[in-house]
Amino acid sequence: MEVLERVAFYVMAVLAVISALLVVVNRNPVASAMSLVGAFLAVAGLYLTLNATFLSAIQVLVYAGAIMVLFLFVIMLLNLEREPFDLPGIGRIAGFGLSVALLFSLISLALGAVARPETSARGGSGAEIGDVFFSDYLFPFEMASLLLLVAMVGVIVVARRRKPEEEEEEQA
Amino acid sequence: MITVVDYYVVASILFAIGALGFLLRKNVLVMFMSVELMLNSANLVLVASAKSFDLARGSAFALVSVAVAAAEVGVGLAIIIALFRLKATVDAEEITNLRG
Amino acid sequence: MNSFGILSLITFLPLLGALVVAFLPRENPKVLRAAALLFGLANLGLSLLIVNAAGTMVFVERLHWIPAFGVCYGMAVDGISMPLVILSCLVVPIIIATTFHVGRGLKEYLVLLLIMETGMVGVFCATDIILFYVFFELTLVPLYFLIGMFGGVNRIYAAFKFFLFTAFGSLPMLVAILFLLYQHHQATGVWSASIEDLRALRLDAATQNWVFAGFALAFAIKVPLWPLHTWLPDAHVQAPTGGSIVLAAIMLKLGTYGFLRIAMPLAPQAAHSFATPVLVLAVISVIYGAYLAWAQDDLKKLVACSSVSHMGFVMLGLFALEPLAARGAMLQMLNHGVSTGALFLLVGCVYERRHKRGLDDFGGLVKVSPALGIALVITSLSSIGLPGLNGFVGELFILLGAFKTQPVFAILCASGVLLGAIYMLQMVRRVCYGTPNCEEAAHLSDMSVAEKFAFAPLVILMFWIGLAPGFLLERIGPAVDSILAALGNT
Amino acid sequence: MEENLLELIILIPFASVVVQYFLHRVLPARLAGLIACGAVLVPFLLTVVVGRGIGAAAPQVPAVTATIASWLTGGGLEVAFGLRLDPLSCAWTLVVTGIGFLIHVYSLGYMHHDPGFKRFFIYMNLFIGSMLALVLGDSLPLLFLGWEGVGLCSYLLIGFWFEDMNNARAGQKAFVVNRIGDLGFLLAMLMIFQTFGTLDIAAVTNGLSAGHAQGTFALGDARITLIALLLFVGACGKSAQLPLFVWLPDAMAGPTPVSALIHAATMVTAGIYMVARFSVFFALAPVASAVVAIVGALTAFVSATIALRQRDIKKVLAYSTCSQLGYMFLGLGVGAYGAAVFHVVTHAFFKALLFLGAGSVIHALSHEQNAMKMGGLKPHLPRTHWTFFVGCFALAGIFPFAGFFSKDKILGEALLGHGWLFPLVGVLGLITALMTAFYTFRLYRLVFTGPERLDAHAKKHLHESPATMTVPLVILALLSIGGGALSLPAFAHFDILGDYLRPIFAPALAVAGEAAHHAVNVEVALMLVSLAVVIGGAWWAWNRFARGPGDQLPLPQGGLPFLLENKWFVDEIYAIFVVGPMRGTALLAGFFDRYVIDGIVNGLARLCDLCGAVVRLLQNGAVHTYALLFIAGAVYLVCSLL
Repeated sequence: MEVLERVAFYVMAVLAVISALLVVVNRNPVASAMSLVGAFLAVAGLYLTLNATFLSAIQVLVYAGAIMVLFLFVIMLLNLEREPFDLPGIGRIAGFGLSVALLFSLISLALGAVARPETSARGGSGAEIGDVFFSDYLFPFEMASLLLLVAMVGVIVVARRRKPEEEEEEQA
Repeated sequence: MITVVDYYVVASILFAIGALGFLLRKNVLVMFMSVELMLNSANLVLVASAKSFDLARGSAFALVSVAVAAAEVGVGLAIIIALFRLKATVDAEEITNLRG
Repeated sequence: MNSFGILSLITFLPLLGALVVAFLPRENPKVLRAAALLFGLANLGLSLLIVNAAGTMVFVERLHWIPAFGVCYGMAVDGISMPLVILSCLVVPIIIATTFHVGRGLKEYLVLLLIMETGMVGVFCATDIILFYVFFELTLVPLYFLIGMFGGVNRIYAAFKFFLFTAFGSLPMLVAILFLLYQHHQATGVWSASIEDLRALRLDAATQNWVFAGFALAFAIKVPLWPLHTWLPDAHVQAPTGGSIVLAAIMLKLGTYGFLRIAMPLAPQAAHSFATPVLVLAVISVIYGAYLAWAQDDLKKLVACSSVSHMGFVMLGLFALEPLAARGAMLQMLNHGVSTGALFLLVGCVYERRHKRGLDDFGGLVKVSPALGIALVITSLSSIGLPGLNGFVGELFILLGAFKTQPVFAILCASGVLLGAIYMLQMVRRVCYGTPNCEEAAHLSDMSVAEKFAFAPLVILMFWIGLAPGFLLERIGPAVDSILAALGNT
Repeated sequence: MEENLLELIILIPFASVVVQYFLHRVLPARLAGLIACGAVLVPFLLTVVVGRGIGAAAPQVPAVTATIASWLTGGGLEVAFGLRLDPLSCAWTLVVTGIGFLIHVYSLGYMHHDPGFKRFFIYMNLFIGSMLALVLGDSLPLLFLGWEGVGLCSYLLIGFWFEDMNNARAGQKAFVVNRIGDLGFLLAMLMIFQTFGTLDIAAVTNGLSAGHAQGTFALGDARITLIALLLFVGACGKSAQLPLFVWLPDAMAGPTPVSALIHAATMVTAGIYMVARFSVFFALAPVASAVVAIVGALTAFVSATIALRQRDIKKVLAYSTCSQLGYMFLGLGVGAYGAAVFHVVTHAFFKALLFLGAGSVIHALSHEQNAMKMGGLKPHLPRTHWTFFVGCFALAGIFPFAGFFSKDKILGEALLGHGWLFPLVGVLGLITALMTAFYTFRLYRLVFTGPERLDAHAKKHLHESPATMTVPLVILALLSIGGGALSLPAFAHFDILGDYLRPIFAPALAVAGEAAHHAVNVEVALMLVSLAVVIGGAWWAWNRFARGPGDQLPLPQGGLPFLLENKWFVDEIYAIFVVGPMRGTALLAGFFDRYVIDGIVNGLARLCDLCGAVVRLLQNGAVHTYALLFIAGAVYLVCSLL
């Protein structure tokens, strides 16, 4: 059992890191997007190893399902080509350096953390999360729904195609 | 024994990769994906930490975060579409309209 | 604790007027002007009800506003604020009655003016220092827009300069105010922002100096004292007529009123120790302003520079710390408001006709448009302090008083009287006498009935203050005496 | 009763101004003129009525007082519109209203055709009112009000024909130069208030006398001397004394009746009035008195020299006025207060006469003023001629005309005075008398006798003036003949004016010590000497200009005549040394303000702008830059947590 858990964790972790790297490295946006799906699924797996079953399901549904589809739609819509390769400039070198620095500093921060005993009273099942949401966190829950509504309206307003006369008016 | 520290390390690596992607890629969409990666790593830390306290609550936090991310992606992609209409490019280095 | 009363009415009626005017259709300028004028006159009528305020604070209103910090909505008037309130209420209808050539922006113009009135009256009525500050800053915004929207060619520069200068002074003042509130809390354990309570504080000399400096910077910019005066000519020259009048007649008084009401009583020792440096600046203002006025070729600029000179005189009266001089300073504030306001009104009248303001763009005005010319001559004479007109009374009081305590400064300032005659008379000569310098200058229409009616109260005031200042002196006297007494003037 | 009449004296002219101003559309010109004349005549009659009662009023200085209304009160100051008619002010009031009335009547004719007829009379009445405020005011501020009021009227009337910029400029010059003097007056007022704590004139002078008696103020007290000198500065401005006399000749730009009333008979004597009013101060300040005497004598001398060479008929009279005023100050300076006042009165008679005569000539010649273009007018203007002739005798000071007595009194006091100063100024006065006689008869000869040198234009309308103008001339001529009777020499024991004024000057004379009475033969001898000098001068001029200007110049060409021709270059000296530097300062101030102070202000703004521009480089719009900085910050934060 112990070993299985360990294997599951390492597999998922390696999968997540590799997929993430692929996202960054692939010059074709579609390939990047597909790698991102992999990364999301791997994270969902990590959630499973943490016993956060409901979250894991949501991760697959929302990220791997909805968000990624959205990304793909947009990529198709914009009809993007491969990003051409060009020599790294000062900004990129600095970016790379900074990222590495970030990596090491974060890892050293993580390694310095003390592992507390895992004494969670409740698990991550849907029922338990429902309890929390419909009692203590009702307000944030409602706010989240409101946020999604507002975002929806906003998206429609921002992304819709304007009629020519409207555009003229805006420019004037 | 897998401890929370291991999760932290994985999250750190994911976060750094996200930062790397954001800094190195010019395609706005890919940069945006990198941001999602970073969000995911943050969520991972949240849930892993919650194991020591109350997993249900931690999951609830993470869920709200997911909802926000969903909203954000929606708006962000809409802006990208609008921008593309305006400039016919998704190259972040060419989109500098907000310079002072 | 009285609740809402007459002072609040006087303060906020113009705001209501602004609201009403804002909702009237912009197509009908007559209705707009009539409505604004109605509110202005109604307010003037109301303001006359407080005419008997003298030595003590009357018409007291006090409502809690921010109880946690003892901030109140406190209003009251005494003999110092009363004339200034009435003058503010008088000036606004005069401006409205003579405003014709603003164009499409008339509505905004009137709205801004009325908001301005609220701010000005509020400053003079406030007995709570935070309220004072709020009104003090409130006056800034409408005037900024008046200059920026309706001004001359260089209006944006002038409006910015005006705004930045005054805002630059206001911030140290806010710090000083907050510091005082904190000190009061430290000393008594009670939060209070009432000026009366803060006056009771006993701060040590060094602290007082800092407090005084904070206030003095804000007020000195408003006055304006040399060398902080350069915003004034620019603002005046660029401002529309109404803006110039308000600026000269009321806004500058905020500075001197602030010194008298806030800075000096709240830091009495500092008022004594700062007297000499302030007086040095005042004398420089008087003489430098006069020379500056002499060098100008633009009517508005000339009058603006003369303001610097006259306000220096007021400062001499205040910081002589002597009852006669303080009376004179108060009178001189009013006189300057009346005379310089009138001068700007007249300059506006000529500008509307000629669309030029140069001293040499006219000639023979007395012949071409007699009423306008005579009005200009009378106003100029009042401005140079001819006995029998208002300017003299104030100057005499200031000099008689200042000579007792600060003879050197008094003598130096008295020479400003001489310079005043020079630049004013040469202005009168170049504009009013001789023959018209060109064809356009020979055919200027005379004052219209509205202009005459608007101007009449100012002339009446000039003669009234000049010949029978007793009415005002009876009311101003006890009020300034009580302030001076609190200064421990010995 | 008397109080009310006293109030009326001053209120009537002002009321008349108000009525005329507000009804100027309705009133016919003729009626307006009559109202104006009446507004001067009635106060004159009232003054006669009220003034008669003064003699018996009180043991001290007899006076009638009245208070119209309160004026400046509070803070330890108590000044009302209070009037005080004592012998001194009564004398002045009679001169002002009496001569004023005659000149008003004269103006009815003189200004008849002028479009500004009504305006003229408004100004004239305003002047009379202000002048009365000056002499009747019982406090310094009221005196100052009148003082400035007459200055204003002078300004307005000099620039009466303001279409000509030169006239307006002359008015401005008069006002500004007067203001220099007024500054002195104002400072004196401040010092008086500080010293005595009151501005009531009677209280101040009594206080000083009492203070002297108690030893508070010694003879020659520095403070009193300073006050006296400052007062005298004021007097110099108003009464056109050296070095502030430059405005008076220019003031001739106004209509001639104005010159007669304001710039000869009344306003310019205000300085004399003030010094006489504060005679105690001068008596207690020998230095100030000496300054007064020297300035007076020098002015008398210098102005007379300039008058020798003037061509403009009014300019000659103007310089003559300066010169005569100098005499009066000379008299005040040597302590002959009564004589000075006497000279004021007689001078008012004959100088008004001469100016009005000159006006009549100018009127007849269609505004020709150059004496070189006159000549032979005697048969054309008979009445004008003989009255002018009388005026010349009076001005020259020939027995028994009015000028002789008053001038001689002053010269006598000076020449017979003690020390070296008094005789010195006396001799200067004697020389001036010689020149006075010379230029007076030079003027007479040039204008009325000899060949006609008229322009065709002037000749066309040549006519004697109407009765409204000649009747006042005749009356003034009679006064100039008989005016000397007011105050005969001491040995005649007939001195109405002197006796009347005695209580006024008693305190001053008590301080300075009563002037010694001189032996009769000394006085008579002195009179004969001065008479001889004067007649000599007159005779010289009479012969010299028998046939018009001849070679035009009584003195040989050279440096001195050139200097005199150009009035000692005083105007030019002022322009270079006073006006120029001040104007320069003004321009400098303008420059300084624009480029230095505003330069600093705008410089600060530009500095902020510059800082902004530097910082703005960071906001380049590229997301990568921001992200780079952001992540650098994140790294820093994380590292700091380690």
